[in-house]
Amino acid sequence: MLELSPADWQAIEVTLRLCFYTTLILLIIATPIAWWLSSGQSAARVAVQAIVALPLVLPPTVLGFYMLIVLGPRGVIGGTLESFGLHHLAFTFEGILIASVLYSMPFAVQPLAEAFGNLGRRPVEVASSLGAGLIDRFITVILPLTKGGFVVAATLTFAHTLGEFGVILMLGGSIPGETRVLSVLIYDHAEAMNYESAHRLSLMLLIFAFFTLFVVYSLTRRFKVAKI
Amino acid sequence: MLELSPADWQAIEVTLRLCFYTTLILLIIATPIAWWLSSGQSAARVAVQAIVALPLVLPPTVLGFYMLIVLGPRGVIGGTLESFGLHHLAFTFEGILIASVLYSMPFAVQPLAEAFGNLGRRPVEVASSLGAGLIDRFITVILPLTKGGFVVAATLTFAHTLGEFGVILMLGGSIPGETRVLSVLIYDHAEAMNYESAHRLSLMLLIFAFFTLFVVYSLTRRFKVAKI
Amino acid sequence: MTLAIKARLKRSDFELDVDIELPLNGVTSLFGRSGCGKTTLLRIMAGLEKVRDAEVRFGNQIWQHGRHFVPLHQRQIGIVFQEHSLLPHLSVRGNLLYGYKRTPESLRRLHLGEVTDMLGITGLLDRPTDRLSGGQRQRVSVGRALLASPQLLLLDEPLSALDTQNKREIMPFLSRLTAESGVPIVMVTHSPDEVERLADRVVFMEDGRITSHESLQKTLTRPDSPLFADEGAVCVLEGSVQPGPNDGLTRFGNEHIQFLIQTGLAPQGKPMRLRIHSNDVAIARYPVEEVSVMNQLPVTIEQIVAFRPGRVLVAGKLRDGQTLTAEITEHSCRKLGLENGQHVHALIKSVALLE
Amino acid sequence: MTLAIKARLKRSDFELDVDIELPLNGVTSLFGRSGCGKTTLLRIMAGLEKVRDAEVRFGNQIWQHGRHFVPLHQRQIGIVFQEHSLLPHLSVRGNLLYGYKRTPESLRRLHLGEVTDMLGITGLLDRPTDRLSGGQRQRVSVGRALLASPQLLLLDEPLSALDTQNKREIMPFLSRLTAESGVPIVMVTHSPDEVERLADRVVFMEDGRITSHESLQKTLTRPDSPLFADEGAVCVLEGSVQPGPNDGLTRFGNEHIQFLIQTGLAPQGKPMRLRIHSNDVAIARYPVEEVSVMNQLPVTIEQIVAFRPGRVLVAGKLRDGQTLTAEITEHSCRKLGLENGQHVHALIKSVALLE
Amino acid sequence: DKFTIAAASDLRFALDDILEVYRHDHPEHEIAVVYGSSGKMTTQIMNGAPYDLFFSADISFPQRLKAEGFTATDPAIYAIGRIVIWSNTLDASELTLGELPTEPHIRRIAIAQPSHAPYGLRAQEALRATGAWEAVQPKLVFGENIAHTAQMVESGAADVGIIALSLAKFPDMARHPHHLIDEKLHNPLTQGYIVTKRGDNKPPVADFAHYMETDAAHQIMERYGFVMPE
Ligand SMILES: Nc1ncnc2c1ncn2[C@@H]1O[C@H](COP(=O)(O)OP(=O)(O)OP(=O)(O)O)[C@@H](O)[C@H]1O
Ligand SMILES: Nc1ncnc2c1ncn2[C@@H]1O[C@H](COP(=O)(O)OP(=O)(O)OP(=O)(O)O)[C@@H](O)[C@H]1O
Ligand code: MOO
Ligand SMILES: [Mg+2]
Ligand SMILES: [Mg+2]
Repeated sequence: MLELSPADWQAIEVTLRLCFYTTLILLIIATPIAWWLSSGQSAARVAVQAIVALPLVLPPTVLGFYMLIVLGPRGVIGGTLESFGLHHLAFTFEGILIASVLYSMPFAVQPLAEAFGNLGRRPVEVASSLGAGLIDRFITVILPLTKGGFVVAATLTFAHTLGEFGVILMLGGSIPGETRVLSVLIYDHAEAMNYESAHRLSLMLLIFAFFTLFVVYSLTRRFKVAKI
Repeated sequence: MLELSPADWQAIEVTLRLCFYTTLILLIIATPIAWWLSSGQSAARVAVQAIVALPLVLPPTVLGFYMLIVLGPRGVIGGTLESFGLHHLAFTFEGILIASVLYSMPFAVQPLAEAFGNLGRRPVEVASSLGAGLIDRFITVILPLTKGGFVVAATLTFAHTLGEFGVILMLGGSIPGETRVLSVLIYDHAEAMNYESAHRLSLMLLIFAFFTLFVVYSLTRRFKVAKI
Repeated sequence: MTLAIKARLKRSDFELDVDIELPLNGVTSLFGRSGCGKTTLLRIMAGLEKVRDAEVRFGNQIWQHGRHFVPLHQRQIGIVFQEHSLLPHLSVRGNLLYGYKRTPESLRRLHLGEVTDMLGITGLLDRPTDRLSGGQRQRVSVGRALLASPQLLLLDEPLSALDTQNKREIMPFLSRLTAESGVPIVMVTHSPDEVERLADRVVFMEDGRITSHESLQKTLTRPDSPLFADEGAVCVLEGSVQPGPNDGLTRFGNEHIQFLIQTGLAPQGKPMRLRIHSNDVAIARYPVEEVSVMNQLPVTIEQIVAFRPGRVLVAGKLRDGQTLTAEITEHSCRKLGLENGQHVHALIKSVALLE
Repeated sequence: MTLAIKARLKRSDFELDVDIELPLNGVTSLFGRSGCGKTTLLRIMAGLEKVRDAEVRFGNQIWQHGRHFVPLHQRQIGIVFQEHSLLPHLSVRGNLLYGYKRTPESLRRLHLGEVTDMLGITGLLDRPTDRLSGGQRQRVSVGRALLASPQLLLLDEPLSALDTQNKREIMPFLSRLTAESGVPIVMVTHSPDEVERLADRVVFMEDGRITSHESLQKTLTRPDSPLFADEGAVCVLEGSVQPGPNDGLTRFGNEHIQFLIQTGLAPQGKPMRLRIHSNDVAIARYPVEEVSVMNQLPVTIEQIVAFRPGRVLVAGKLRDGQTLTAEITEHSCRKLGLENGQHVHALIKSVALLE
Repeated sequence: DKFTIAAASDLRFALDDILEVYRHDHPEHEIAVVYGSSGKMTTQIMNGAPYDLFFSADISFPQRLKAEGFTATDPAIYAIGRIVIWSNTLDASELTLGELPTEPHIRRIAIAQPSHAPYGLRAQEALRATGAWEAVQPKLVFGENIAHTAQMVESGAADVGIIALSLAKFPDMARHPHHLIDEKLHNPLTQGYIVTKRGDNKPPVADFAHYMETDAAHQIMERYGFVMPE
């Protein structure tokens, strides 16, 4: 039942690669942004928070459309790249990766900012008094105490990217091995009335997802930090 | 510049209605689920948490495809409805609403569960000792203390629904005034090379979104609960 | 009418096993070393610690028995938690009134103004709770519990972050509260001073068990009372302020014994207690002249027990039958040749009138 | 070498204005009523309260001056916060070792075993911090700060949740620590007892201002010291344990004055301090016979000041020039006809040897 | 050698069959196909999509690409398409366009999005020509492209659809009868293709373009109901 075609495997590989890189990049980018957002009350912060959240309210097709315009051969970025003899980014893996990062930004930033905001200043003060510098504090105190926020941010980002369809349809097309991700492929299978493939792929995805999530949640629960 | 066609306005109206109801329904459903999830460590909870998170990992096209099958005239739900003389739910507003609720479930449940989990038992104990019953406690203590989580849950849900494309493409059928939401409309405009309409609509959406978010975040910041 | 608790609880390194009945009046002090289970016991009373098969009865209300369980919000218990527990989303006023608003008007015994004045927090009412000092927070917690007009107060070291002056204002208020409205108080404290001033009875805990449960009177005179691991023995004499001389002094006692104490400490006629540290009592074979010690009372030695190394506690019966104890060195005891039945004079350097 | 702080800070209802230099040795006690700014002052020393234009200097290290600011983690300050501050994601051991691990091996003065033994928390090392009692948590905080081997210790009511016995074990340890390794300690406390036992000097605060800053000696003998709003005056005499009689007693003092104290309290020859509550001292015109009071010393009255209503403080010079104060009633003073220059006898009922 | 074909969705089954044969004959060529609506493909090509060949459902799209300079060849007609009424639940052969608005069993009628799918546009024209367009409005649902439209009907969610004949002839769908719509009711579906700039000077691309004009290819196309150009 679970014999997938090479095209299916290729799509799975592209999808996982996309989700993995997006999540990785976003956690790195979102952490300082979220920290800054949660560490004050200024109007600038509110504005940045709203800007960061914009991809939330833009339909993915809009985002994809404008990314296509910007990253494509005639766009600001794509055009510049072309003028340096490089390839523009529309319909490339790098292109959909950039779009994914933008698209999922709020899903990483918001839970992190919320987690940082709930942290309070005491743990950081304690760690400082015990000689821990900025990075040390971050790794040994902030990170473990906001782990829940990171798990939420990472799972939501990963998932939101996995479920990305509109953006990729616009910007990525459906180039096998490059931009044909699972969501596009399954759509394609359904459209081709290739129901058996669609079912097979979906079922596999479902089982895989359930076990992954089960393991992730078991682990994070096990190490849950208790509060009074 | 911002003169939109009646079709555009109609799509905006459908979109906002969909987002509003989805958010409302989800906050009501997600709150007890999140509370239960965050109030223990059992394997059952982990399993439910993983199940609730499943829509995260399903590409929207998969979800839309199966929802179409289930809600359509030959599906379990649609078929049952038909046998009672009712209309099946494929290509209806109710249909995409149900799908949206399922689709955005984790985006409401996860931040709430995280917020509840961070609450600690002390505030509830204090409120109980001061005579507050279950619902009273929820409204006067838990809700204000987890407000951040609710804001994150609500904005992510609203946004995720606004950005819904794959599910609605599969299940909605692009019926004006019923299931043609903004993301689908802008996609149509763009594919028809109707760029001016697409730009207009996107720009309006962007401005509207920015101001809404700015106001929401200003308000929630103002009332932020301080932690030590 | 008693508060009866019967519970067993096992934790990795700790086992609690209590079976106790406390009278439903006055102040019961829970005294014991850090980690002995005081907080846990209070939490069981409140129904916050889930313990199977525990029995908790408050007067004729059954709070916990078998599967019957009254949740905390129906028990009308005011709690001051050991650690900072203000609701962070409410202002000081919001915290103070949280329970007050939920108390039927007819049951409200205290009102905002009087409580905040007594606690010295009237100026803080509109502050958010994160802008308070440690002691201010603690006072707000106390005020909040009081304003809920509960039928039982559980106080877990409620005065630990307060300065002496604050304590001196709050303690009489609590005494009066329990005396006038009959609300029983169970209070955890590490301060013998607080026990002496407030408690009517003391429950001593050790390692999860109750080692003794006795009246303050008894505790104060018992030479080996854990209360005085540090301070030494104390005895408490009962009497009232009598019409006395002038000169800044007042008489205290009864028809048989008389102390000179400072004027103005208490209204005349009201029964009061005098606390005397045994350490402040010296024994003389004969009355001593030309000395600044004002109070010299004849006593008959009843008992001489070894106390701390090198010291003995001499218990002497006063003329009215009350017992006064003096802590003196073995050396002096031997030198003076003290023995049971001997008539001697107790020289009392200082006394404290307990409210 | 001093710790110098100069800062002004304005809050809605509160203004702090301090300019103080503290010697970098021994224990400095910060004493003042709840809300007077003690915690705020400690936070300024630590660099945790952002105050513009503040100046903080530690010996020859400039910690804050103009735009120059050394962050807390480079200041090597051990802090015990007023409220529960354990890192919740670490076990007790993890908390204790957090600072220890970050201290270069050569600077480590204390090690896990000795600290946990002293604090009585050795059995708790593997516990998560939410499974501790209030006092256990406080002890872990103290241990954590000590194990970081800081160059300055800021302790904000570090013993408030502890029982007397625990305090008695921890206080000498702190004294020894500062004496042996020279780490200065700034400690907030509301307990006069802790001040007397630990402090070398006391800083009194009131409403954000420092009202006085003096040696413990001075504070103890000053009749109006805020320390004794409650306890009354105390004086401290210096001397050392002398070869003495037997019989469970030892001589303490110097060539001119001699007290009899209990044997075994201190090693012979080491300079020590004797604390005497003025309340425990009586005055007699002539030596008193046949009384259990062992210590009677001749003194010359230097000063008689009104103290509390109805009471006077009589300061008498001992033969070695040290001052002993007796708190007696005005009544007795008048009756005995005490006046300056008079030779009388001080009867000292009890003394305490300070570690 | 690798190349990518963008094709209108009405070619989904026909082109797959042709490619199967072609791949068998030319195993050295690695060919990827992407299906979608003609409008979408055109937009993508204008924005740099890596397609070498584009088979549109309507020649107007290749013409537009030519005009804007994205093509290496002139648009060439490769087939004429037809539209049909098809249903999974009803006997579509009995249905006419005029009955669609009134037939009580028909609650949902699927057509492709006229704005970017030529098959949708032709369906609209045909409905207009029969005067049923206004009346049929409340029943219409729109597919993103013609294959999506067919899938909507196939799943039963829409009761009937106006789809490409080429899709209705796909064996799985051919089990149900269809009603061929009179070609006079709409403009002809003149299907044209071009080689893009990207596909220029790639021998395999030119080779496959030629193959489409061979009898072997024509036979398959005709099997799917396409009319071959003269
Ligand atoms: N974050 C804050 N914002 C505004 N005012 C504050 C803040 N923290 C404390 N205060 C006020 O500043 C004053 C000094 O507070 P501080 O915490 O220094 O007092 P403290 O001397 O430590 O008192 P305590 O003995 O009760 O702990 C208090 O009146 C308090 O109400
Ligand atoms: N949640 C918990 N899980 C396991 N053990 C606990 C928990 N809370 C407390 N303990 C342990 O139970 C014992 C009793 O704790 P409790 O808090 O009742 O002590 P306490 O008498 O209030 O002490 P303190 O005076 O220090 O507050 C202690 O040994 C403590 O370590
Ligand atoms: O271009 Mo199409 O084949 O009508 O969707
Ligand atoms: Mg406790
Ligand atoms: Mg403080």
